[in-house]
Amino acid sequence: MTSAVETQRKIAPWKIEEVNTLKELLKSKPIVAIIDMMEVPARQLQEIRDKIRGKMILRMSRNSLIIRAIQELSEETNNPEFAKLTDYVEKGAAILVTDMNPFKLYKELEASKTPAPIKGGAIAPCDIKVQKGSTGMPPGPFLGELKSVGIPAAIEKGKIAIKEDKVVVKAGEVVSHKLATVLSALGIKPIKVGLNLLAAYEDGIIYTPDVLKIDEEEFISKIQNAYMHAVNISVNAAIPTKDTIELLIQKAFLNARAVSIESAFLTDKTASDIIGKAYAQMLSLAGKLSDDALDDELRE
Amino acid sequence: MEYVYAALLLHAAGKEITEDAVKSVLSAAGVDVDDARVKALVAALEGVNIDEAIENAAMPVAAAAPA
Amino acid sequence: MEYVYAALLLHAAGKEITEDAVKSVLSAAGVDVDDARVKALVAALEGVNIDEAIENAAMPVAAAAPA
Amino acid sequence: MEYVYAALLLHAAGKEITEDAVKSVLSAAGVDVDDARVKALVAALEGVNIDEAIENAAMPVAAAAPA
Amino acid sequence: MEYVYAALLLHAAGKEITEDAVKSVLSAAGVDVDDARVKALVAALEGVNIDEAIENAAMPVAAAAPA
Amino acid sequence: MEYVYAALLLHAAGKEITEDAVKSVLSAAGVDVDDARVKALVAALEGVNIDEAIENAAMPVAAAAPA
Amino acid sequence: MEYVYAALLLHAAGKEITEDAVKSVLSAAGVDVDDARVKALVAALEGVNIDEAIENAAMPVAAAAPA
Repeated sequence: MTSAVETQRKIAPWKIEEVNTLKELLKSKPIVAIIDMMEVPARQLQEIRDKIRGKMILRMSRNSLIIRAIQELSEETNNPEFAKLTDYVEKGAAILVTDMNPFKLYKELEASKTPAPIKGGAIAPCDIKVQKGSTGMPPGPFLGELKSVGIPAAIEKGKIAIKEDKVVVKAGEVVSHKLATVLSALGIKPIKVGLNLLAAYEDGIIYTPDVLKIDEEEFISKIQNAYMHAVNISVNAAIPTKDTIELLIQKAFLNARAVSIESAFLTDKTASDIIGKAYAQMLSLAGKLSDDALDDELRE
Repeated sequence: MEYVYAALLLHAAGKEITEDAVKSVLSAAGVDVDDARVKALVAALEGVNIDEAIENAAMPVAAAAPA
Repeated sequence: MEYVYAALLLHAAGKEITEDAVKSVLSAAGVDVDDARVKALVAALEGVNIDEAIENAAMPVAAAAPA
Repeated sequence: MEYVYAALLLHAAGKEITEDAVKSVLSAAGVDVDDARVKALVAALEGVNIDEAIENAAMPVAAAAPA
Repeated sequence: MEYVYAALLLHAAGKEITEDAVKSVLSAAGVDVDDARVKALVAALEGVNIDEAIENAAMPVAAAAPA
Repeated sequence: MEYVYAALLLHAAGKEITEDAVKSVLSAAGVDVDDARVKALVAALEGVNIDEAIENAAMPVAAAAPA
Repeated sequence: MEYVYAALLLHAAGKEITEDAVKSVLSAAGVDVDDARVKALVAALEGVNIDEAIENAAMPVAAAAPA
């Protein structure tokens, strides 16, 4: 938002150029995303850039300039929805434009993230655990450090070893700086870093991570439930379909079989079952009697 | 099994399972009806709770045959 | 389920499962026959081996592999 | 099941399962014998190999409690 | 086994399982009755819950393997 | 199964399952609608508690304890 | 569940599950279509094979706990 004061101040040429460059970028592809790059170490960033080359264009810039570019473009194209992207510009923001739909984009960005150590002061995204066993480190001050963060440790076979599996911090809790150092020294990388999607715009709609996150397992489960519902009602309501006609026949048959056996009304298909049932009942009763009441055959 | 199906048909249709009803149904199917069998069917079904029997009808499943 | 019972009744009696046959049986049972349902059932049964279907119901199905 | 028990009793005793035999046994047990049911039973048992049916039943399987 | 069937038969018929009753049934079946066995049977049945025994009877899992 | 899914869709959407509604949905899906099948579907569902019908397992299975 | 039913309807009818197809079907069912949800559905299907999911669906039976 430009105030009256700002417009009177002279704006540095490079800034104007940057805003124009950004605007061109924003116009160039149908999907525009705001990315947070603050967490990414340089080497990893290069790896990620290699992965996404050709599929997306990423440009870091000052948040204020990004916001200005978005607003100006929104006004120029009379697209107020687009301007809402500015709500998501924060931290180490960058603009990403691509042809990929927001869901695919989210999936790819998540897939390009790599494990990294957690920093002191950060919130644990999940329970972080250390495992029992040797740390491989020779005896030294590290032993004390482990103990000072509550990890039971001792010297075993000449190396510092952790005595038992332990959850050192629970999801949602803050990781202390001391703990972060220890975890890092242990080679524990509990978080994933990479390009963090803050919001994506496509065709008048803004998508946020919660909407874009597709839980495939849950989805498969839903499909299976829907299918089961269809099969169930098809058979229960006797709605014949190609997929369920056999099941329907079987159910009708099994019902008839059950009634036949229950009523001891012998039919060609159930005579054996009924005889078998009577025999089994006889055996069961015989099993409760003492030997002298039984004949030789039954005594076994 | 046609005698039993006749009974279940009547039951599903909410009709009483009488000898006449069963005979009608079987004749309509072109069956050469054995009156004694119809009688036996109706007698055997007396006191049988068909809905319960059907509810307990299950597909037999055997644990995989032991090696 | 009465429509299915009617069809299986005819099958058990060795008769052909035609729309007319099914209608006869159901009418004899006092059912207010829905022609569309008869049609749909008879059509769905075309090409289906009822005996096989029934055999598969009677055979024990192997449960998941033993531990 | 009393009609079936009567038949299996005769079978276990090595006697022929005739309508008269079944009637005798049932009457002796004080059952109000339904001739049609006896007839149907004996007719249904014709051609059934009782020993085979018993052998197949001899596989011990615990009754399953429905979930 | 015929002795046990006799007991089941009387039970199914709702009759008391006495030595005389069992002897009647077995005689009617043409069995050469062993009085001592009948005595032992009736004694052994005292306190036995026949309905429970019947309910816990192992059910045949499937129809005998189709031909 | 598309006819059944059409019905389930309407039900999930809180709409009445009428012949017209089903036809609309199927046509929108590009299906060459068979009017008789639609009729049969709607008739079969009359009076049926759909929520119950979709949850009740089509076929209960009695697992046998391993031998 | 209506979005999933719509997808399965199209699948059962042998039609491609596109955003437009899903929207059509849902609109015809009187659903107030959420475009983002349609997109999410189609995107999710990119990684999921419906036939496989269905094949791995539990047998259309409810297994009863073995004794």
